[in-house]
Amino acid sequence: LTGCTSIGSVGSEPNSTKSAKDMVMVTVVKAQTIPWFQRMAVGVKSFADRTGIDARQEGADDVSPEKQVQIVQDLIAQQPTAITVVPNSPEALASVLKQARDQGIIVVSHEATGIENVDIDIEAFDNASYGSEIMDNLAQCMGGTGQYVQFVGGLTAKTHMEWVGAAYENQTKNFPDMTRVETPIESTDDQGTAYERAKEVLAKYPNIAGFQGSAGNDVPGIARAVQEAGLEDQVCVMGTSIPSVANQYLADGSIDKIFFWDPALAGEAQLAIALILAEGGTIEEGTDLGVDGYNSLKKLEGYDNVFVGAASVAADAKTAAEYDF
Amino acid sequence: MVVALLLAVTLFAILNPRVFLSPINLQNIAVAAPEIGIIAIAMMVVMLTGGIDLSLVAIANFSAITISTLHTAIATTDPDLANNLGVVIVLAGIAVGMLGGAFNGFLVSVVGITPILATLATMQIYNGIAIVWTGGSTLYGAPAMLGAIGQAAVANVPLLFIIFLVVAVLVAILVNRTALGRMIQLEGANPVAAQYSAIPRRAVLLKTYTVGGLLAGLAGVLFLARNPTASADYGSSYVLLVIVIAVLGGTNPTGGFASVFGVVLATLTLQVVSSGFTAIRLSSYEYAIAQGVILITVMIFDSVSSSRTKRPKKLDPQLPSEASPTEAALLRP
Amino acid sequence: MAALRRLRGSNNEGVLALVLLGLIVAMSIANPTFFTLNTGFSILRSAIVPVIFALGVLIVVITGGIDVSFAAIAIFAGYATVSFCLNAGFDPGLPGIFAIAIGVGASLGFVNGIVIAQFSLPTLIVTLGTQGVFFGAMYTYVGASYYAELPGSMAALATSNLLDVTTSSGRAYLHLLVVPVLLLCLLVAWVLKRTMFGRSLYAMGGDLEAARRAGFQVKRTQVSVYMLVGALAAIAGVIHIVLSRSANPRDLVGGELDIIAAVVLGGASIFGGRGSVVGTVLGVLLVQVIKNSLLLVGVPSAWLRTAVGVLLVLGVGIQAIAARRDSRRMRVIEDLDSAQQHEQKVGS
Amino acid sequence: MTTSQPPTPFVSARGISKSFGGVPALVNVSIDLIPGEVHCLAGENGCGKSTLIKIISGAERPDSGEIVIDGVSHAQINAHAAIQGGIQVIYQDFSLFPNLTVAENIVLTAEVASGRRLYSPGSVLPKAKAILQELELDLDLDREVGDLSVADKQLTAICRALVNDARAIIMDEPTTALTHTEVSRLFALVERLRARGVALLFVSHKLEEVLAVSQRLTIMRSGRQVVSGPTSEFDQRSISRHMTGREVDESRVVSDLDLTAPLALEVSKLSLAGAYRDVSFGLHRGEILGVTGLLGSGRTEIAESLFGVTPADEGEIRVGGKLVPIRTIQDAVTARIGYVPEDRLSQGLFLEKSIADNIVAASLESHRTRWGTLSRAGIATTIKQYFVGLKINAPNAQAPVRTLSGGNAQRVVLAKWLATAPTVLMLNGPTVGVDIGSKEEILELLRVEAAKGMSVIVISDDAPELVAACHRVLVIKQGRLTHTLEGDQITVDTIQERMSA
Ligand SMILES: Nc1ncnc2c1ncn2[C@@H]1O[C@H](COP(=O)(O)OP(=O)(O)OP(=O)(O)O)[C@@H](O)[C@H]1O
Ligand SMILES: Nc1ncnc2c1ncn2[C@@H]1O[C@H](COP(=O)(O)OP(=O)(O)OP(=O)(O)O)[C@@H](O)[C@H]1O
Ligand SMILES: [Mg+2]
Ligand SMILES: [Mg+2]
Repeated sequence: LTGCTSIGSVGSEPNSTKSAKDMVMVTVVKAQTIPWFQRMAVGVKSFADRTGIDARQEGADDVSPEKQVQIVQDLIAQQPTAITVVPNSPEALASVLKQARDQGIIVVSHEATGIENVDIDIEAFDNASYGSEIMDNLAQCMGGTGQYVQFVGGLTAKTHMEWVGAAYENQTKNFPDMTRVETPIESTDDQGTAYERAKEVLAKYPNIAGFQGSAGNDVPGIARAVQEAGLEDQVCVMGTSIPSVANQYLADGSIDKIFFWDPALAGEAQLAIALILAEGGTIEEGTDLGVDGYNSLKKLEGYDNVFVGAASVAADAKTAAEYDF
Repeated sequence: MVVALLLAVTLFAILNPRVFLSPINLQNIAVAAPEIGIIAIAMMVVMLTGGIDLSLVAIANFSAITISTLHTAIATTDPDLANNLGVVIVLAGIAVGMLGGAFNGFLVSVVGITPILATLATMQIYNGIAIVWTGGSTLYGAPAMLGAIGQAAVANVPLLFIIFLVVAVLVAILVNRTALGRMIQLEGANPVAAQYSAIPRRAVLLKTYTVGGLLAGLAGVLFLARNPTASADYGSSYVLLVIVIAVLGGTNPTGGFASVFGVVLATLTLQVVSSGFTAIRLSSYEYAIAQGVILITVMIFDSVSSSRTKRPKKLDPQLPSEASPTEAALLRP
Repeated sequence: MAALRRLRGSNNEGVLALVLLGLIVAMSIANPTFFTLNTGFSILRSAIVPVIFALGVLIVVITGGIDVSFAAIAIFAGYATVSFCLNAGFDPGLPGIFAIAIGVGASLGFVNGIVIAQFSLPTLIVTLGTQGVFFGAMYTYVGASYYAELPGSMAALATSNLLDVTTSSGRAYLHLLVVPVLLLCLLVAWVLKRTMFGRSLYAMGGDLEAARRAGFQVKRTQVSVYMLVGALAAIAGVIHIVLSRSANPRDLVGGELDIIAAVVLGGASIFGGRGSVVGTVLGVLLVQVIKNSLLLVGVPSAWLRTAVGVLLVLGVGIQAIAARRDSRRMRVIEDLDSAQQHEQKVGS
Repeated sequence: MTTSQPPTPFVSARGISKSFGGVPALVNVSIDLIPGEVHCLAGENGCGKSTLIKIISGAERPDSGEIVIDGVSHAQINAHAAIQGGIQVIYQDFSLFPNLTVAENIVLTAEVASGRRLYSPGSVLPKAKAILQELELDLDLDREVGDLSVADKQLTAICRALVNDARAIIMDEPTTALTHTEVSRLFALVERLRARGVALLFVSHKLEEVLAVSQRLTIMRSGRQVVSGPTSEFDQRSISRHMTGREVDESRVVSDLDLTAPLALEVSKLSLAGAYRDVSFGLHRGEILGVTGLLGSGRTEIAESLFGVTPADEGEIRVGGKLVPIRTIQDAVTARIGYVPEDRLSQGLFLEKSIADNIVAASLESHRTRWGTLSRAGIATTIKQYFVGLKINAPNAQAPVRTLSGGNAQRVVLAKWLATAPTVLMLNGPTVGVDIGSKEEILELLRVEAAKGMSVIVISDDAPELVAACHRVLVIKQGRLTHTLEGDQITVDTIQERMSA
């Protein structure tokens, strides 16, 4: 068939090496409406100020994969130098990222280990060891014994499932006296839902001693339930969150420890990688991005384009107060 | 709607011609429109009876998951067989969609549950089963044929878009040129009079929702064609958006009136506005505002202009014209 | 017979109450922990915000409309108020906060009302449009950041309980805010039953043109209805923020359909003209019981969504079948009655 | 009493014109409502009577002209102002609230007009009871209006207009669904109101009513005022002439019935609990059979059972000699039974759909092509056949049925059933609210179809109509078939006597 063509075969022009002034980079996040990514925008802005590159952040108004696909797809037409992306669903993005790369656009991803069709995926840390670390802390807090549950933002949220998976594995191996009493519970990344579910758990398991949260909204929601039941000291609550959200609960002990990495730095790191690639450089074991926590990248085993930093932070009431986000 | 589409295209073409008019952008619009457009058409068909179907997106995902699972199951033993059976697997997915639609139809017509409630519930059910089935993770894998369809284009027009147009024409024929289509319209226009006109209400509703499910199943196939992955949660923002599109396209929310052609135009318009907004660097919040403003403006415009000119055209009374404007528009070359 | 009919209620409230009761019994059997004060209070607390929303939705549904913008209005009003107070650095106290929020909510409702009444547009579609507008406007013009600290008066209210009971199964709290919600329910019920405004809503839902011809100020009433819904939503928005002890602009939006489902479950007709506060409250409670106790009675968390859907189908299915059988039976009975009456009349 | 100068009207409409989408519905119409006088408005379907009434009551806006109330001129008024000014209307479509009780429907308008803010069910009930007593009606005040029969709805609408101390009462065809007992009660009340000095405007297609009740008469044709004057100057014949512009004949015209013709329909021992019992009759091919009875006698239920709406509990139905169980409407239609329902607007028509769509609504299956699609040519032929054949008066077949007047709308319903080529066609109140000219044409149409072999059942309490068209008339009383009138027995007097005896 003579008329047959294929998508993406139209109008691509090679992306010749440009100077920083001519470069355009866009960071596409899960949703602009989440505090986490509002913090990331700070990093993007500081990167732009620092380098003079036209870097900006885009994202939908909620965490739907299809909206993100749409945004990336629309961006391709603008021919930016690079797109960095924090995917809602790495799988759903794969084919549109391929189109972007076919157009000569550099693609860097974050929080998406194993994603296809990107130049580099940069992680703040290794998901498995992060999940495992949370469990070490939780187990220590619980004295290595008792019942606990795990919350995830969504049962379809890949990283969350990896964290709780690694944590569970760690627990079964190293803390046999602890028992996970439910399969991971879905909070839909909503504090209210996390709160309701936590209350159910408290009612159903009067002896519950630990909660592990994954989405930023999980631990504050859980903490409210724990606080109301007056169990701040009996129950250990730990998981990912950011200091500004968790501070008030850390203060009274309803949250015991939070784990996070600075989204602003992660944002900057993604763009720094894009810049290196755009200038013709490569990313290797030990590369220094000039961003705190990403001073010596490590290559993640089993993947050829995933690099991890050492940017995870664990904070209790005292240390969390030192952060301004 | 034609006016709105032209207006949108002109506006963005002027504001940022380099990006907006680039072939790749136009092609992107044509690739993104079909999946949502087909769901919107499904919504339109259901709204024609005065109903609504909130479970369409869930059905589409269900269909995609079915196809992906079947494919993977066969491919692990015999990859060639899986690709050879591609058509069968895809049909199985569409059949699952029809089944989902038929269950909606059963709840609405036989049990007698208000459509908005019945499909709100089935949305959760289909969605929930999909989550249990997939364990929440995203499934990879689809018949190679689908990937090929997703990538193919005829004279730079993506095949997906052509499929969309073909589906639109078929549905237009169904709605305007078949007994079932007319019955669907009449049922929506006045259910009591439909009953007294011996229109088999139950059968009509059952078939309507089944057609809706079939189209949603087809949308699921398009999901896979665009991207060979299936998940329970894809497209949740489409649930309400397709209502907006259907109504923008001239569907009467109380039933009885709709235009497939209008829905196609409305899909394209929103797609154009969305990529136009990205092209001129406006945020997604501003797009949310724009979408609402467009919807309301079009509705106001329609209501004002129709109250001024609501008059049957003076045709020759001896020769009652049969073709509705929709048909005429669709049949025009 | 008549007594039975009265018990069942004009909108099948009785059937609903039975379904709710049956569910509670079933859940208590599945897990005795369910049947505790703790769970009861906790479900009541979780119903606070939905009930207020549902009252607003009920009012609209009675007039024959549907509103899906109330959640956007609620969060807009609540969040804007908190944001204003925090940025201006002053705490106007609870009455002040509610007053500001209600003002904002009613203004947004006014936008809905004026568009709907002036151009006689379908309400679902208009509010679907304004929902996006309000939501986008909040992010674009009010702000997007998460406030972890609330103005002092709100923070204090957050932890105020009406009852604090220590039982064998632990401490049970009944939040203070159930009181204003109860008052709101009584107020709305009174307005619907005992004021001309309330009756005009039913009349409009029955037949809009007939209402116009009967001299009701149809447009004015429509505008008032949407302002009222806006105000109720604003109250719910503030209460939601108080209860969650943080102001998150992403909250609430997305749960609209569940509320509408609860209201229709409560016997309100989606076509207008029917609905009661009692039914609505029962509907909300039923949905809350379903949503917030499945885990407790042992449904695996992966199955939660499915279970909610199945129970919803059962709930509305029973309602629908009861309503239909009922209408069939009633017809025949009334026919007999009238035939007898006729006989008497002719005989006399 | 010095009656040298004409009495001052309470309400006048002066020089009213109104057009819908460019089609004039009223052209320069003027009318006076004088206290203590009944003014009748007569004219064919669609001549603009209801439109004029809606303009006076503020439900529609005139294009030009003025409404004068108590000497104060208004370019237009709204419904609220009209009611407060003391104008009450019984609309042709009743304009009741189906979801509210009879009591509420009766009192709500008055409560609105009074400007009260609170509503107390207890205090309004006596008002509703009082009006029921005055009219000697027994309506169940607690029942929802939506569950009522058409007749009871009409009675409710009448009560509502009368419960107010109105100074002008406008009645748009208030008697269409009433039997003559109820009509005479209404007329007695009209006399009392008149004596009280109320100004009345009355619309009816039943000319004997017009002559009986009114003092002044205005006749309209095609939106124009043809003649106005004291009723005493008119008789039925002259009214018909003014209305139609030609001579109208309402005498009995029936063909000889071939009693050896096979029975098209046999009904034996049909019963439905609470509605009717032991009904048996036969219907010959080509026969027009009248079925009459008082309100609530069960005649509508019998028809609806034959049509499968409410299937009978017991008994047999044979069509063309074959036993057919009729459980659903589809069964009835398969057996080639058609039914023109009582409530034309809600049961018979798709108001927003075009005339064309309505005509083919019941015969879609028979317009199928081999491909499963609809045959466009076949449909066009059918539509043309009936649109032209039934003289449906509209700009074209694409006009929405909503814009049609009563008589034309009824022709559309008829067309819908004729298009299914039924062997038995049942019509419930076929000429309710239909003007003289159209009525004659519709009856003629039935005669023609009957002559071609269709069997017709006409359910009606309009005795002259039954006399004019029916071969036999069945009288139903309290659910039982009490009399079968044939040949010379069929006169207006016998029918009315047997109905109420
Ligand atoms: N179908 C219609 N076609 C044309 N005009 C109409 C129609 N219905 C109403 N109107 C006119 O629109 C105007 C406003 O209508 P409506 O009766 O809703 O107002 P209202 O609520 O009575 O107003 P107000 O509050 O000013 O008294 C009135 O003047 C009325 O005559
Ligand atoms: N809302 C409307 N839109 C368009 N045309 C209308 C409308 N209402 C009435 N008409 C047209 O105006 C004309 C007058 O109608 P109207 O209802 O006043 O007649 P009528 O004399 O009351 O007839 P009938 O005796 O059948 O009740 C008719 O031709 C009708 O089709
Ligand atoms: Mg603790
Ligand atoms: Mg009329």
